[in-house]
Amino acid sequence: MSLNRRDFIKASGATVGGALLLGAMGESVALASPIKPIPLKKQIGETTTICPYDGSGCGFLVAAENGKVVNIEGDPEHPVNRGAACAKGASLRQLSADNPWRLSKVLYRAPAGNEWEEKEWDWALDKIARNIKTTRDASFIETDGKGNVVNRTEAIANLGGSALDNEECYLICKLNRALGVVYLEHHARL
Amino acid sequence: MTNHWNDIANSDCVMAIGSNPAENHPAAFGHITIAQDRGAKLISIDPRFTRTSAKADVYAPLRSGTDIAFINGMIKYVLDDIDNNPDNYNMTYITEYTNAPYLVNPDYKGPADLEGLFSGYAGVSNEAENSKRKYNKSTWQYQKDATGVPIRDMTLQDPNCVFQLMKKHVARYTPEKVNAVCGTPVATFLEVCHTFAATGQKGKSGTILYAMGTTQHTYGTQNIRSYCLLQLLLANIGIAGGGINAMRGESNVQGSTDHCLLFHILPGYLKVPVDADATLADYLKRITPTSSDPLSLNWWKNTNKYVVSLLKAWYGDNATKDNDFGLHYLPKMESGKDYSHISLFEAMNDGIIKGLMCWGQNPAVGGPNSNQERAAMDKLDWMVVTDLWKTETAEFWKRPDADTANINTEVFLLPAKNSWEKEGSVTNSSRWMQWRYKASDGPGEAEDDLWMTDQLAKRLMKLYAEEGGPSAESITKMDWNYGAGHPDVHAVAKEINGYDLTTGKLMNSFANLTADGSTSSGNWLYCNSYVEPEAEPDAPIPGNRSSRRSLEDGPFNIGLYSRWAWCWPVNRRIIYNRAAVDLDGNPWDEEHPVVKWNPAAGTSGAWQGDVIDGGGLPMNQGGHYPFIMKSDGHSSLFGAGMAEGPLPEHYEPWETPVDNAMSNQTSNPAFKIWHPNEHGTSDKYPIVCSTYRVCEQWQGGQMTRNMPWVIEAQPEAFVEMSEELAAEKNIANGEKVIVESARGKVNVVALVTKRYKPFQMNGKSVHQVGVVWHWGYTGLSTGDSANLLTPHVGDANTMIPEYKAFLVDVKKV
Amino acid sequence: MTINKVEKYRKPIRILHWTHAFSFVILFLTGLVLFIPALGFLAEDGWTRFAHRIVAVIFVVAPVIYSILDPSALVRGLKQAFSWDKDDLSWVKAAPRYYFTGNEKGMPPQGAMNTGQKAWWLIVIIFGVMFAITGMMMWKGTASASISQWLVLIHDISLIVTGTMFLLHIYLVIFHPKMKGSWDAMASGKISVEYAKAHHGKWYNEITKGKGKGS
Amino acid sequence: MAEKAILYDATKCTACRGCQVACKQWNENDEFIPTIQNGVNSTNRGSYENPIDLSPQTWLKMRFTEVEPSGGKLRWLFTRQACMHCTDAGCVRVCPNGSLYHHELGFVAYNKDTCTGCGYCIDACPFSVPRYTRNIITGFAKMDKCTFCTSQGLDRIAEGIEPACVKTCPPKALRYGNRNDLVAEAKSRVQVLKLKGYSGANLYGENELGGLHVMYILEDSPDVYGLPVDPQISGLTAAWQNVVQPVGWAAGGLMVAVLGLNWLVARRAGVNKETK
Repeated sequence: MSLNRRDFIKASGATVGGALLLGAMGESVALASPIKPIPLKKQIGETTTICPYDGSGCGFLVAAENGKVVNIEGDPEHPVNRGAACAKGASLRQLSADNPWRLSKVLYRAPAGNEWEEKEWDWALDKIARNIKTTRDASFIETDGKGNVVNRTEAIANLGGSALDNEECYLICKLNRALGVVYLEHHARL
Repeated sequence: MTNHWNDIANSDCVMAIGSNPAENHPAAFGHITIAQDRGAKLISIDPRFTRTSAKADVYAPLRSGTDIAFINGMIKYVLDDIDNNPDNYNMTYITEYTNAPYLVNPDYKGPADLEGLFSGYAGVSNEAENSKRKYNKSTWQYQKDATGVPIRDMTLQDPNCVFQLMKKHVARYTPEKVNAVCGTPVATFLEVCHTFAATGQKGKSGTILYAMGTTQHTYGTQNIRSYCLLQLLLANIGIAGGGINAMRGESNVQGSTDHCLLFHILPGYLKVPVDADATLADYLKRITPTSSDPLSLNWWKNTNKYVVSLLKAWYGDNATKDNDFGLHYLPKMESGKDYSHISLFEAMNDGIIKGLMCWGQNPAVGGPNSNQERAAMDKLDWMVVTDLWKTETAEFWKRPDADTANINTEVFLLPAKNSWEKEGSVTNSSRWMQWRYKASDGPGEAEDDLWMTDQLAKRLMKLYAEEGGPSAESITKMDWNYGAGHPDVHAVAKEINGYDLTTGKLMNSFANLTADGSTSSGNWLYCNSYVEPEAEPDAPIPGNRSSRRSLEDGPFNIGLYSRWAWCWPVNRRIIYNRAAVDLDGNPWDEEHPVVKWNPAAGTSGAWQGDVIDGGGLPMNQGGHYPFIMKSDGHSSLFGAGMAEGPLPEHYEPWETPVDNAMSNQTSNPAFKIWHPNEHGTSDKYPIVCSTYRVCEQWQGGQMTRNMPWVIEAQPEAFVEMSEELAAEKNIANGEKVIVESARGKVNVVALVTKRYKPFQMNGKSVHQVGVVWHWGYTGLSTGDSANLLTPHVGDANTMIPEYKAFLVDVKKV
Repeated sequence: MTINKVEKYRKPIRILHWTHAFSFVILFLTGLVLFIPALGFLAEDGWTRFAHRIVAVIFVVAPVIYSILDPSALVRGLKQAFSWDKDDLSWVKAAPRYYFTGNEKGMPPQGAMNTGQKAWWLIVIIFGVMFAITGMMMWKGTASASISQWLVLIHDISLIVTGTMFLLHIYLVIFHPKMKGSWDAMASGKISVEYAKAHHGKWYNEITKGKGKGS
Repeated sequence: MAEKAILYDATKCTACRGCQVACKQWNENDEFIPTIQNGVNSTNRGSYENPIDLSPQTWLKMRFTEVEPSGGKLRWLFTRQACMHCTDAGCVRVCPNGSLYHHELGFVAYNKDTCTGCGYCIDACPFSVPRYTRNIITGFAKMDKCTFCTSQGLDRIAEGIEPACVKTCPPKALRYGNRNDLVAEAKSRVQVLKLKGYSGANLYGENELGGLHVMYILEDSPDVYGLPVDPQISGLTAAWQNVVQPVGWAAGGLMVAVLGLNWLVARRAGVNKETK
């Protein structure tokens, strides 16, 4: 796995070079110095996944070493794409944790703030839960003008997410409805 | 999708309208190529010559927003041809499987009689007052016999039957009118008609592939209906290689819709309760369709079972018969009030909405009239965004014209994991639910949204248990047990599938769900997806059918791949497949049978092939009507449920450079107008504009605009325009220009191309341009979003915003 | 010993010669690795190309500096290179016999440079300029593919001509028994009177006529 | 061993550019693009065609051409621009040390580690494919071009896997296989296209330059796609190997021979040493 490409070629190059000096001076055509095959330095992939882009649902294979993605390409068995990938699909590796623009820390912007501040999860989740409760309780409509029990809040809205997994969508829906959220929308409306 | 990706290869004619599969569903386009190799024709109908058009056998340009005129013209061609060559069409299908023979109330009148309106309109032509922009639909109803069963004329000759009404309706859409409305040359239009109508023959199939070019109009739903009508007349629904197929633009927009992150429905497309639903019984009565016809299966009659099972999944033991299974824990929306995307942002702008949670969505780029939507966010007290990136939405307070110091919104930006850094399932356009695994680590402290939701729920449950609050029980009584640490995604998936609460075993089918509280199912459509291990032992995750990877072609070798992943409902790969056979249960297309009645099988015959829609016997043996999800069992050529009319009628977009060539009613009489003052007129904005995507970028761009490889391939926002327009405006290819609408303006690169041509409509020339909308002000590649231009108007039925046809002007910088 | 010597080359010109000679040798060898496939491996990683460039600068700049410091020498040198007369023709006719057998018959008296040296000097000027021009253009690297191929071709032809003549030059001064004195001329700057009389008769006469001693 | 090749069917290609990116992905041409104030150093020039040209980081790019004969139908033609892997390869002819060489399966493989950076191949390629980045002062340079996915440690061919571009192609416009089979297949496809009305359909690369290992099925003349109709090794490229080098050897050899002879003859003749 850790076979270093340059070291390998340096070693073999020296041998080839020596041989040339000794024996090949008179030949009219240069000896080719083809590269010596070494095993693939990255796996094609072992974990199947489904493309996060459009709704085709193409299959991909993710290869990771020590939790780090080294290669992603189409899953040749997948009936939709048979190993194929468009420009976006082919670029999936740049979506991995190595992309320096990926978020890796909770960020917080205080009211009127100019910049993001890094925060801890616990702090943020507690504060969000508190915000939700404050807004919900202040705006909650238990019964409407006609006396109907309606148990809703119109002060909290929820958007997203077609990019999420089914299980996530389901729980977000469950939680929001339990909170009384009626402004519940996502990409499908757009 | 009624059908699925692989099935496109079975088609004899593929019509891409309102879609651009080569660019927006590129990997799935391979199935179109296979069909073409088999001799199938590809028709591309688009205002602009796209990469799909480049591969098409027939390309027809049409002005943005004129699909209905075009398709009605095709329907007229088909109906005329049926008169002349009935043998070329499947008349049995039309009379037996659709509502063509249904008799409509004789008082019904259509646009041919009423200058573009249907009978029952509350206002007058071009009514401006929102409260009057609606119909009383009483004249649109069927004539019924004494038992309440609709009356049919199987000869299709009665002047009040749907078939004749439709004929009268479309008679006005002559090829010349189509040209006058759409700008499509008559010869090209007729070539499309002739090519696609050839699929009306028994044994031939044609499919319509559509996407947002169809839906994102003030009459988007009617656009789809016009396709349905055409496909039903050509007997193309239910068969292999047929169908009308909505190609979804996001990996799980199908699944997120199935789980109903939408204001008007609960998981499984169950209508949400409203204020007047005082009891469960009231609620069920309101939302459950009925049918008096014993031959109509009316599947939605099971609504009560699905509702109760959902409530059991959400509130567990706290959902009892005595408390209406916890129905009243849920919010009830105000009757008739719209809470959709546009309304949501209007409410935010009005200061009603104080807090916003945004899960991987980027409305600051993707929302219509996004200048206004961005400004509305200033009024929030707090906002939570979960994403992989710093999106425009999360950084709305950093937008170019933001008054940052006076924006008092607290913003929490939570780092999320991407799709292979966590485990769970997604559902593609084909309705295939496919399991994904964790393959690598996320960056730093990134977490998945499941964990975040679980954490918030746990903290809120604790807060409400400790401190109480209005309807605290809605939260504290939830059945929320997915583990103490990281939530177990399999537990969630199983809850969605549902349990037999008596035995504790996973349900195997929604057919067995009950309304007495003895079963649970978080989403009845997904019941059958995650079963007991012994019911699906060979799956990589035993019991989890979405993890299946068998490459068996499936029954009849038509590429169903029935044992690859899992597909709702109950693994039925082609829905409405009852329509794929004749009355005896024999397939119309022997070469590509979807299902088939085998009288020799079992004791008294059985269905073979795909999972049959609804079971039972063939119709000739007393079986039910084929369209089981319709209350009357027949597919609707005439749709009384629509807001703006039971038949699709051409209206101009809200902003249009021309008068409506079909009637005096300029635009859809039933959609809501939010800001009449933001209406652009053609004297100031003479050019039609559409927004769209390209293959190399994605949606609001938050994903791809941080990915150097694709940025390199498509680096900047651009506006495509014809050489003729560029010459008029003295614009050179590659230079920066300003595109301006009544809402805003964008500064983008001019891409001057032969692929746009001015539309010649009955002598009038109209220019159209197109702007890609992927860009915004954050990320590695920045630029103006085309949605600065789009209006806050939406479809009359669904409120999908109008993104595809509005007016602009183009200027040199 | 010193009494009978005359100064043939002054110090600056000797410095120029050796600078140029060494740089040529290095350029020749580092260029050869691209010309002889079997030596190609030596060019891997581009060190020979780097060396070629550094030395090329010396090769071009050295004569330029010299010319700037002593423009009259440039004029004199160019005049010499392009002054040909009947004696040169006679030299060419007689030279083979002389160099193979030592028979001086027909060898006309020569100036400061004999005809052969003059020819070499002319080649150095012409192809030196060619090397410099094509080399600089290749270095700049903005020429079109076909022009660029012409540049390589001209550079290569220059290599062949100068390289071949360089072999001759080296041979004569190092190995040819009759020419050993020319080594001294460039090494110490002085040659014996006898050598001067025999090989550069005209020149010797010129310098003795005027001043009695070499300048 | 049977020669391998890639067959590119331009009539099926949708220019999704999966190949353009997959090539970078597999071959690790994945340097993050330098940014100008967080914007990307790449601009739209009024075309879908980006980046502008092949580069050491871009071994394969799609070319877009709009063609509209007067009175005829508009067509949008897509072409692949990458190494054509010629049998008579100009780059192989001029490569001074065999860094470019013919793989035993026929295509032009490349050993980047031994590349001297001379750039001769760049001038010698009839398709203008190889690119290098060069330090203008030192001249340090490495050429880059498509290696048919045989780069060291990234050799898909040796593993029995098709090249990355071929694998990723959704409409299967790219095929990989035995060259003879692909030629036969392509010919029948050309016939099909002719029957469909593309009278100008042709197979490009069957015989060009001794046979290319990347062949194109085109619906029109190659020049419409921006390809040379009759690609040739230029006289200068041929001259370098066939004339200049032999002449050089001959001239040098002749001189050595003459001098050697002189040395022998002069010694035998007893030419006097010069008296000092």
